[in-house]
Order: sequence, then C-alpha cells, then structure tokens
Amino acid sequence: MDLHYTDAQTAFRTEVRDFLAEHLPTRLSDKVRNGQSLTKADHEEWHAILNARGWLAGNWPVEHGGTGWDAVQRHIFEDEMTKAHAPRIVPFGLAMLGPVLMAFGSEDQKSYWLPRILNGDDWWCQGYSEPGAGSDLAAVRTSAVRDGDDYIVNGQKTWTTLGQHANMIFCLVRTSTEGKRQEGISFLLIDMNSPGITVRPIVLIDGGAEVNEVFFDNVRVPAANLVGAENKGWTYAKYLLTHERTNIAGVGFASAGLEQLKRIARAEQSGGQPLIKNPLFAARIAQVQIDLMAMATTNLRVVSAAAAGQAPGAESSMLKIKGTQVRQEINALTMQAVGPYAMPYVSEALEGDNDPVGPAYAQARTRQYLNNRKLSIYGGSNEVQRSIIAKAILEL
Amino acid sequence: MDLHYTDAQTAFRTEVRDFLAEHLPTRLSDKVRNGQSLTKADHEEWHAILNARGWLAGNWPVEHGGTGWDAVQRHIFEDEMTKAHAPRIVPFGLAMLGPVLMAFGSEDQKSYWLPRILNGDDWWCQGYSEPGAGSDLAAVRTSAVRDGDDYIVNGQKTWTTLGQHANMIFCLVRTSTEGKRQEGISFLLIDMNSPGITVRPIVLIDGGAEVNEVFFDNVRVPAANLVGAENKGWTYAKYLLTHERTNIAGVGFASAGLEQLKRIARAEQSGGQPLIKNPLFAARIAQVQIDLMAMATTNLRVVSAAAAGQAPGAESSMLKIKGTQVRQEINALTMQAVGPYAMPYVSEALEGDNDPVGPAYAQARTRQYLNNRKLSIYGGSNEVQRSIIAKAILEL
Amino acid sequence: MNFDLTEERQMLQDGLRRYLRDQYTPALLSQIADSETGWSDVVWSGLAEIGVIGALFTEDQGGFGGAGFDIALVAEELGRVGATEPLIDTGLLGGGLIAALGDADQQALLEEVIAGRRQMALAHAEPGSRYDLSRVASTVTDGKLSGRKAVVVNGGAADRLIVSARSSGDVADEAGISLFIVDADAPGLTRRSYPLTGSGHAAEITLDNTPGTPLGAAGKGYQALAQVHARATLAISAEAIGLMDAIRILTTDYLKTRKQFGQPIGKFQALQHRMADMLIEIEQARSAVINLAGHVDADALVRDTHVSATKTLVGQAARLVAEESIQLHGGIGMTQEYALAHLARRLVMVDHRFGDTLYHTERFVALAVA
Amino acid sequence: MNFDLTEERQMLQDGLRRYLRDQYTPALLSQIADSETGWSDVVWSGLAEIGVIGALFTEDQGGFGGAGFDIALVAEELGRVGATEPLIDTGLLGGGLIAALGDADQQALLEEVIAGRRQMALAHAEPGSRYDLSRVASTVTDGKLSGRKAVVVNGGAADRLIVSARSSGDVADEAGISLFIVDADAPGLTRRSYPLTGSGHAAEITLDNTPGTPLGAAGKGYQALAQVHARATLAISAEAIGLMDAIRILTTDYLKTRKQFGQPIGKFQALQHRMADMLIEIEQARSAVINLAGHVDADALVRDTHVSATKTLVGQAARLVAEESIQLHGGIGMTQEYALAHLARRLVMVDHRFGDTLYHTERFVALAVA
Repeated sequence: MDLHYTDAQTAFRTEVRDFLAEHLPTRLSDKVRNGQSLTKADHEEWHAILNARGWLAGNWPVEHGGTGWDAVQRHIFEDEMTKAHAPRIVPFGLAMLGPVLMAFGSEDQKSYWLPRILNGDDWWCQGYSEPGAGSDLAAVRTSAVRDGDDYIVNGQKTWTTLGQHANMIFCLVRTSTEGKRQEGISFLLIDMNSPGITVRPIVLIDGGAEVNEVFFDNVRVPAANLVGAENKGWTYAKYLLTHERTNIAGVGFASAGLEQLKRIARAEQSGGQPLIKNPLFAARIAQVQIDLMAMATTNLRVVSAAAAGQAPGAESSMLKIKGTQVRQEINALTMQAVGPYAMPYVSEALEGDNDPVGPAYAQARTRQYLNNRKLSIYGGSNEVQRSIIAKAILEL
Repeated sequence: MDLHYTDAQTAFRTEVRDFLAEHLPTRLSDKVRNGQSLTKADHEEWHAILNARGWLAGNWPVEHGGTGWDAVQRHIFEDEMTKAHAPRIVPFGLAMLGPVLMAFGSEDQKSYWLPRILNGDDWWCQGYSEPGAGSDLAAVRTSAVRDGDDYIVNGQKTWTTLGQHANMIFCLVRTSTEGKRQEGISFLLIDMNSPGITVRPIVLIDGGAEVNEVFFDNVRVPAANLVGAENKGWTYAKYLLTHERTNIAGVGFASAGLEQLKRIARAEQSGGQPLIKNPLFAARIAQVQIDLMAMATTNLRVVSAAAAGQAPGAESSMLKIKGTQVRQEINALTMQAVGPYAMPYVSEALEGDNDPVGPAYAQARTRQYLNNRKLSIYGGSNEVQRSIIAKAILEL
Repeated sequence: MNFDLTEERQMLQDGLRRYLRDQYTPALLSQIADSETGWSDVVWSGLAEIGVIGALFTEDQGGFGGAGFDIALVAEELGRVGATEPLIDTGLLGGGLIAALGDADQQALLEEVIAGRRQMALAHAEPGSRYDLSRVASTVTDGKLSGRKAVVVNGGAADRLIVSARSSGDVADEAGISLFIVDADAPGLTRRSYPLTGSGHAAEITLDNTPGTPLGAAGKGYQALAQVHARATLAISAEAIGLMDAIRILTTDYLKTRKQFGQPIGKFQALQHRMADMLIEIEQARSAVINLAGHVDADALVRDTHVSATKTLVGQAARLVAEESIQLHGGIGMTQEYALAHLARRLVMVDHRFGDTLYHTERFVALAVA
Repeated sequence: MNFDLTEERQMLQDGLRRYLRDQYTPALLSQIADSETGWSDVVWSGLAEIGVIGALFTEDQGGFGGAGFDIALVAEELGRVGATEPLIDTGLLGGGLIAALGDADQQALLEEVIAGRRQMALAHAEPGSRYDLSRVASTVTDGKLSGRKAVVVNGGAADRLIVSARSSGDVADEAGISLFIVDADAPGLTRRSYPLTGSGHAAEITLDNTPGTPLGAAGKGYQALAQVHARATLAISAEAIGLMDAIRILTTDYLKTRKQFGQPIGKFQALQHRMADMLIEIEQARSAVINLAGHVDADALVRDTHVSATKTLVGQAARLVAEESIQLHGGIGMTQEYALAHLARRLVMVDHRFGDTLYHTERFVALAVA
C-alpha cells in the first residue's frame, strides 16, 4: 500500500500544470468555471492547442500520434485539466471512435481517419441510441442494406450529442434480422452531409440544444466505411463501452465543481456572514467533500488496477453511481448557494452578456443543475448500474 | 376544512389529561419515559386502573363494556396516554381478539371471554406467524385435526409477543389442505396450560426476551373454542388486521419520544454548551419534528375519514412507513444524544438499578434503538407496505 | 376537526380546475414562454372573473374568502397545470399589503386588483439580502427612494410597485422599514425585466430619488411584510402540491406505458418502491400545507413555526419529486417538449422564493427546537 | 501509487484471518459474553504470538510494523469475525502512549504489552466530556490524582491505567493536560466494571488522591493523546470495514437462500438495488480508511482532516449497513442467536467511540471547509 505518486508522476503533474497555466486561454477557463456553454470554435481552438503539444490523444498509443500514457498519467492529466477549468476533450473521435478503429479498423481506415481526428478535420458524433430503446442498446432498428458497393441506410438515431457540429457519425446499424439481436449489428461510418440525412435538435429541460435526432432516409454509404466484419458491430460497440471508463466517476469535474461551490459560498452573504460560515450549509459542503475524497481513492484503486493491466469490471458501475451522486449534489448545492439569483433564465445565447443579472457566477447554475440530471440517465442509467452490481458483484 | 377540535373534544382531552395526572403511577411513567421494560405486574396494574375508570376498551362498543368512543376520541385518548408516558394497553385481548369475537364469536364465547379480557383474568397472545413464513401469513402449517369434541393441534408458532405471560393464545391453524391456502385456515382459542404446549423465549438483538416460539405437540383443544366456522379463519384474521389501524403511525409514541430526545439534548453537554444548541444536532431534531407535525395531520386525515365511516385503505401503509421512519430516527438520535453512555449494556434485570452507569435516561437507549428496528419489519414489513402502495394507490 | 371542503370551496375548486384544464394547453404554454410578461392576459382576466383573485381577500376587503384554506385551494389548482399568472405578486403581496395598510384612497387600488385590471409587484429584496426579510439597504430621504431591488417577480408587468426602504435603524433591523406605493413609470425608476426559469418574469429595479406614496406608518412595515410573506409562502407551497400531484400522475402514467426489457417499467419493484416513497413525501407535504393554511393568521410565533416547517418539507419533497420523476422518465424526462419539463422547472424554483430549506430549517430551530 | 499489500502484510493477513476464523466460533462468542472481561485470554495470547500486537509498533519500539496500513490490516481482520480483544485499548492507546512518551524504564511495560502479558486502558474521558479530547476536569496535586473517568474501555481488565489530569489551564484547554501511569490497585482508585453492547467491558473509575507516575512532560499530554486517538480511530474504522464486509456477505447469502412468494428474495429488484447501494457505501468507507491509513502519521492538520472525513463516512456507512442488513433479514435479523446480532451491535457502537458523525462533521468543517 502506498498512496503517494512516484517522482516521475509528480514531475509529470507539474509539467501538465505549467502547460495549462501558460496555454489555456482565460476566456475558455472562465466559461468553464461559470458553467457556461462552449461553442464549436471554442472546442476546436482548445483541441488544436493540445494537439500542438502532442497531448490531445491521452489514450492513444504513440504509433498513432497518441501520448502512450498509462492509466495513472491519464488520471493526472485529467485531474489537472479539470482543476484548471480546461474544456473537456470532446470524446467522440478521440475516446470513442479512435480505439475502435485501432482495434478493428482496416489499415486504410486507420491511416485515413486517425490523423484527421487529431487534426480536427472531422467532428464525429455517435449514432447508438434509437427512439424508445432506452438503456437497451441492442434494440437497433436502423437498417443498412447492401446495394453494390454501398449500403442504403434507413432509420433514426437519437440523443446524438453535439450532432449539430458533426460532419461524420459512427453508427450501429442492423444488417441482419436473423439469430440473436446482437448478432445482426454492424458498425458504419457515415458522412453527415450525405443526401437523405436530417438533423433535428432536441431542446432539453435546461433550454439548451446539445442533443439531436438524426434521420436517415435512403442514405447511401460506401461499403468501405464498414468497420470490421459485417454483423460484428456489437462486439466493437461493447469494446468501446468498456474500453475507457477510468474517468467514469468524473472526479476532476467534481473537484472543480466543489471548488466553484466554495468560491460562491464565500461570496454569497446569508444573515450577515458568508454562506460558507453557515453551519448547515458548511456541513453539506463537508459531506460532499468527504464523499469526494473517498471516491477519488476508489477511483485511484480502479485506475491503479487498470494500470496493472486488469480490466475494470463492475467496479465502474459503482464509480458511475457515486460519481453522479456527488456531481449532482454539487450542482444542487451550487444552485442553492446562489439563492434568488438561481431564478433568472439566461439562454445560452445571452449568457456571455457583459451586464449579467446578478453575479456572473450565478447565471448558468440552474441550467447546469437541470442539464446534469442526465448524468444518472445516460451511459446506462443508475438503475441499470445497480442491477449490474447486484448480479456481477453480489451474485444475486 | 377545520383543524380545530370541537368543544366537546377539547373537554374530553382535559378529562383524560386530568385522570392521567391523578391516577397514572409515577413509577410506571418513569419506566416508560426512560425506555425501560415493564413487568407483567406493571401491565396488569395499569389495566386495572383504566378498567376501574371504564376506559380500558377504547375501541369496544358500550354493550360489551367498552367506551363507545369514535375515532377522534380514541385518537385523543391515545395521544394523552403517550404524552403522559402511560404504558401502552396490551393489545392482544383488547384490540385484537375482542373485535374478532364481537364480530364472529358465538354468544357463549362473547359472554365468557369478553368480561375476562376486561377484568384481566386472561392474558392473551397471538399465534399467527410460523417459522419461515415471514410476511406471508397464509403459509399456516400448524394443523388442527378434529377428534370427537376436540381438535388435536400440532405445529409451531413464532414471534409470539409476551407469550411468556400468557395463559391463552388465539391461533390460526390449518384444518384443510384442499383448495386455496387461505381457505383451509381456522381460528382457534387455546389454553396455554394444555399438555403438549412448550414456550421457548427468543432472545432479541437488544438482549430482551419479549417474543417466543410456541410448540404444539398433540395438544387437545375443545371444539367449542373454534371461533366462527371451520376453514373461515382467514377472513377473521384479515378483519383483525384491517380493523384497528388508526394508531399505526404511532404519533403518540413519536411525540413522547421527541420530547424525551429534547430533554436529553438539553441535559447533555457538547463543546461546552447543551447539545440542543449544536446547530447540526438541532437541525436533525427539527427535521424529525417537522416530519412529525405533518405526519400527525396525515394521521388525523385518516382518523377523521374513519370517524366519518370510511375504511382506512392503503393510506395506512403510508402511515406505517412514515411512522416507523420517524420513530426509528428519534431512537437513533436519542442513542446518539447520550454519546459514550450509549455503550454500557444494561440488561432488563439491572435497569432499575439505583446507581446507574451514567445518567438514568441513557440506560435503555441503545436497547430501545435495537429493539425498535422491529417496527419496520413486523405487521407487514415496510417493503410489503411499499408494494401495497404501488399496487393499491399508484396502480402500478 | 374536518378535512372536507365547504360547499363553496368545492364549487370554486371544480370551476377553477375545469377552467385551467381547458385553458392550459401546450399552445398556451409556448405562447406564455414567448410573451413579454411570462403569463397570459386572457387567463388572468378569466381568473378574476371566476373569482380567484377575490378568493384571496375577505369580504371586508372586497373579496369573498381570504382564509388560509382559500389561498391553498386556488394556488394548488394553479400548480396542477403549471400556471404562471402572478397570483402571488399582484394578489397576495401587492394586494395583500394594500389590504393590510392602505388608507381609503389606496384601497381603491385593491378593488382594481381584485377585478383583474391592475398588475402589482413587491420590490423588497435586494442584491445580497437573500431571504432575510429585515435586510433593507434602500433609503428614503424627503419622500424620495433610492436603492436597488433584486429579482422583483412580475416587476416588469406591474403598473404599481410596493417598494420598501429604510427610514431608520441598521441594515438588518426589523424596525425602520417603510413601505411606499410607486408608479412603475415614476421618475428615477429603471427596470430591467427578464424571464424566469419555469416562466414568469422578474425585474432588477433601480431607484434614484424616485417619488412614492407612503403605505402605512413610517418605519412600521415589517409586520405587514412578514404577514404577506407567510401567506405567499402558503400559496407557493400549495402550488408545489399541485405541481407534485401533476408530476406524480405524469410519472405513474409513464411507468405504466413505457416498456423495457419486455414489460412496463412500472412492474419493476425498485421503481415501484421509489414511487411509493415519493407518494409518501407528497402526502407529508400536503399535510404540512394544511397545517400552514390553518395557522397562517395565527400569532407570529405559531404562524412562523408552521411557515418554516411547511416550506422546509415542501422544499425537500419538491427536490425529491423533481429529481426522481426526471430519473424515472429517463431521456424523455430531459426534453423541453415533454410536459414534465415545465412542471419540474417551476417545482425546482419553489425553493428559491420566500426562503429555502436551509433558511427555514434554521428558523424552525430558533422558533421551535432550541 | 500502489494499492497492493506488501508480501509481509499479505502473510500477516492470511495467518491472522485463518487463526481468527478457527478461533471465533459461536461457542467462543458465548463464552466471551459471559466472561469477566468481555474477551478471550486465549485469543489474546494467540494474537500476541502471531505478532498482531507487535504489528502496531515500529521496530524501534520493539514491534515490526507501526504504519497506518499495519493498524488497518489487523483491525479489519478482527472486525471480520467480530473479535472483541482490546487491541485498541491495550495496544494503541495504552502501548501507544508509552511508546510516544515513556522513559527507558516505562518502555519495559511496552515490551510486556507486545508480548501479550500486560493489559492496559486509557482513563481519559470523563462524565460530560463527551468526545472533546481537551476537556479534562480531573486534577493532580502533589502527584496525587483526583477525579472521575467515564466509560474506560478495558478499564476493569487493565492492570495499568494511563490517567489524564489537569495540571493547569481551563477545563477545555489543550495545554495543561498531564498523563500518568497508575496501578490498577493503587490506593484511592475504585473501578466499577460493566459489559458493553457488542461485548468487551468498560469501567467507571474514581480517583481520590491516587498516586501515579508521570508519563511525559507535565501539561504536555494533549499532542500524544491526539496522535494515539488518530491511530485508534483508524483502527476502529478499519474494524468497521471488517464488520461491514462480514455483514454484507451474511446478508447477501441470506438473500440468496431465503425464499418468499415463491423465489429467493435476492431476486427482488428493490432489495438488489438496496444491496448495491450498501456495497457502494462500504467501498467508499474502505477508501476513506485507506486515506486515513496513509496519512495517520502526517502533520496534525492533514491527519485530523482525514480522521474526521473517515470517521464521518464510516459512521454513516455503519448505520446504513447495520439497519439495512437487519431490515433485509427480517425477523431472523432481530434475534440474538443469529450471527448478525453480535456483528451489528458492535458496528452500531463504532459511532460512540472517538467522536460520532456529528462531532467529526463539525471538525471537518473547521479543518477543511470554512
């Protein structure tokens, strides 16, 4: 047992911290700190900065232009990123598609698509969920029928995050209706500019439009865009889901959020003193801070096991649940902290306003609280995670 | 809508309060206040006092020697009893068997047993639960086989509360194994002194022995002791369970417990001031007090509906759950309030000790906390109650 | 003791429920969201006509109700459809203060309020005063008001504002708070109106030597403010009951129809039990609202004990119901289009008016525990 | 960073676990319950022999461990079987104070402790001091001690007591607390021993001009008390992890075998989800114990931040696990005869030593929040 980082790890942390201090634009970190939305250009700007340093693909091997970091290095990098209020790295190309292409893609696919991901030539989005399927991912009905050198795709995807920015989508499509449901699914790369594709935004409860429906009406897709073998897409999708889950707890997000909460609780006055001096509110902060301290170590235990080559199992379900509980509680406390100034509704478009209603830190807190209710729903709802724990760990 | 009691009801409350002030022995109320156990003689003494006043059978009609009170009067009486720390009325004869005999017993049974209940000639206990049956009451296996003018009873009952004091037991027994399980059950009155009966105490987690196993080995019971018709016992048992549930929330117990909690929190010192001045502990008391204020009104809504002749339905399941939550939280806070003096284990036998370890109020608090874990288990566990609510009210 | 509605109230409830059910269509909601005030003129007139505004006032005041149970009844019905009309601001706060303190001339304004022809708002809270009712930094000098007022709900639509200002004492003293009736277009008054989460609008208001007509005795405004806040807290708590009932029904219906893994998800025991727990907390909150309705005109200690008990419990139940209902719906519960979104947003905001669970737990401790 | 056990610790864990599994039979437990000390002489000697007591001390002190992870390891194993031997009292409190403050002569006593031949107890807390470490009203005059000491765990079995007394300052001052080694049969010392919930015994101790040998410098006892309390808190927290693991396994097994309404109750989703939540909280508590083990010898601020974080989380998890496991067992979980009873009682009592969740939440706020 040793809770300490090695000297090399500590040096790496310093290197990351110094880099962020120098290269992370304040304009971006202010937006992140106040919970405001980022534009497509904001994301692209930040990706380019990281890519210039060679740090964009933390989970890619060096041969493909990645960093080759181990799990602990990745953890340190993510930790420093969130503490510095850096924008998160958009995961669709880098964390999701990249590893699948490396494992299952053809040489042509790898050499064409991977550099484009690093250079920001493509903005990828994910075409997994379908209407009515909920947490049941195998319920794929969008069909792809072979027609010469193409597939003809018909159907609908939903909950496609940031699909409005994307020019490419990786999709699960049904190529066979025989046998088990899982056995007729294929993994297809589709150009969003193809004729027959329509993207419709879904406005969420917070008023933001970050997710979309994507409709496919006889969309023609080159068969060369099939990843791996036909009808084996389920395997690749599962690989993607289990591959990169070390950040599932969102420790960094929670730490940054806790710091913001404290900053606000120091600024807000209640009964003539800073809110953070209120014993009941301070106790609620203490509770979430204590939970987070423990969760960070639970996360390190899993990270450390992953670094030693063990595949994270149902432990990631525990981290998912506790991570969402902690983050949602921080969101709720932060919204509570801003008091009556939680009430004004400020749309994404207006939130950069130079003359905000109330303190600038208050503007996005209710939106953030509402938006982050999604954390316990998507990526396998917390109910699904509990059932996984009951079966896989408790063997009930 | 009117939250106020009528003048007559208020006068009745005063009458009850005055009676208790005069006639409730301090020795008994001190025991109740400090959470100590009562002896058989204690119970009998208190029953006799109430019976002399004509107030022992609050839910019986006047013709059988009861008070003839309506639901609101019964509520007021119970409320004052618990506020005065009076011993609860032992329910087995009065609240349970009595109503069943009145509804389904023969004239002979009524005229013989009912006066004996009032006079304390018999101590009844309940023979419902059987080993392994849990909340599934219809799983009766104890058999009664007709033999001339007698039944021969074989089997086992468990969780028989205060069976060690009892000379009589009312039992569900199986008289037929045909048809539905519910249709072969009969309701039989059995003399505990009959040959073949063995009573074995079950020591509980708190070290107390309030429940028992009762074994029947070829016990001969006069057929005259069958209540109602053979194989119809399930109906009577259900009647008993649904008949008298207005006190299911235990509002009076909770009120008395809250008062004790506050008394202790005023006496205990923490960080140089009374514990009740500690903001976090005070907030926990506030929470349970606020819950109790609301629950008391929920209870009155049900009581009031019952007084108007409506049968309490699944609402009693809600009251059961909230009632146990409130009472168990009060128990937990009270145990927490006494601090390190929650640790000494004081057996029932020693708790009257003139030289207690620590404050007298501390002695029984851990035992009480442990013992009252039963509240959410017996009488249909809270899990069973939630399922009832889901089906009966939510129609899920 | 009697928990049944009187015949008159039963009729009002039936009529109001029917009216709102017909009016509050999805089309109306989207119209409201795009409007300048965040509520509907048409519905406001309709409510006045049915007598909903009059139900907030006694016969002496020109109404035909005014008891706690009248307030609770109408507010709950408005909550049931997520109605956003300014019953609290124009009626209970604006109208209520005039009813309590106004002279004969000023009472004429109340008549217009009850008739639905006048919009009002209470400009009392200030940036940084949070939920402290006695914290007033705005000043009055020679009858002219100066200061900043924060999140004045309905402040943009109001043609008359009631403004508090300190005429004496320290910033947090109860004594020394004076009230004034101020014309919305009075000189030196600027308003910045903006939409609220869950509809309705509020305004940031700046006063700079703005003239106002005194309402009640100078420096004696606090008691009346406390009283109308108690009644407003009752209303928003009852509104929350209506919201929670509606959300609970929406969620139960969804659980019955939505199928996953081969059966309606309402058949999953874990979800059943959570729904049961939710129902229990709603019933607790309902009882708390009944308690407050029965004691809203009691002396200050009893009244405020119930105000704080009720607002605490309602705030807790509101968070539970909003979060659980979104969770149990899954993705659809996250979308603006679905009926839950509007109801849940309004419900979440209940904790941010008239004191949150934190504020009221502490006040309850001071009043009834320690 | 490395969360694996060293080879030595792995061996100690294996040996200890095997030994305790063999020793801690139901027969031993009932023998312990009836004994005068509340624990087993035989097991104590066995633990000494395996090296469990030595694992609490560094090589310099005559042991072969002494790190936080050593303490956590052995305490967790003791917890796993509900062992009641006074590792905390004789070892970490009594032995720990001698190791920290004892002169060469006094160190001989430590040798006896490590060999398992000497019982000790810390007579520090007093009636009314609750969990305040600096609150000492007992006095020392001319080397004679007078005062009352409360709930001195193992106080009846100890042949040497370490007694705190105030040599200067106010009742709650950190400065001015002196420590003494006192013979259990010293003149003027009376002990009243009694059993504890969950086994073990404690004593109320009265001192009336009782002679004692000073341990460490006069008036400087507080720092060492704080240090041994941090280590004792680590031990009881790790013990709680062992208890919770054992209870969780017992409960899971019961859910798999117990049938109701035609299937194992472990198939009911509501119960599955509650078990999952319980497991998550146990894992959180385990991580907190790891954090504390890694920082128990850090400077006071870091150490106490982790002490309070860990004890808070362990206290909360302990209550959840005790209550949920009894509930999920139903009736059988209420009986003394069933293995759960002893484990659950011990677990519930964890919150009553070295500060409860309330005490530590407040301390955490003071150290790390505000």
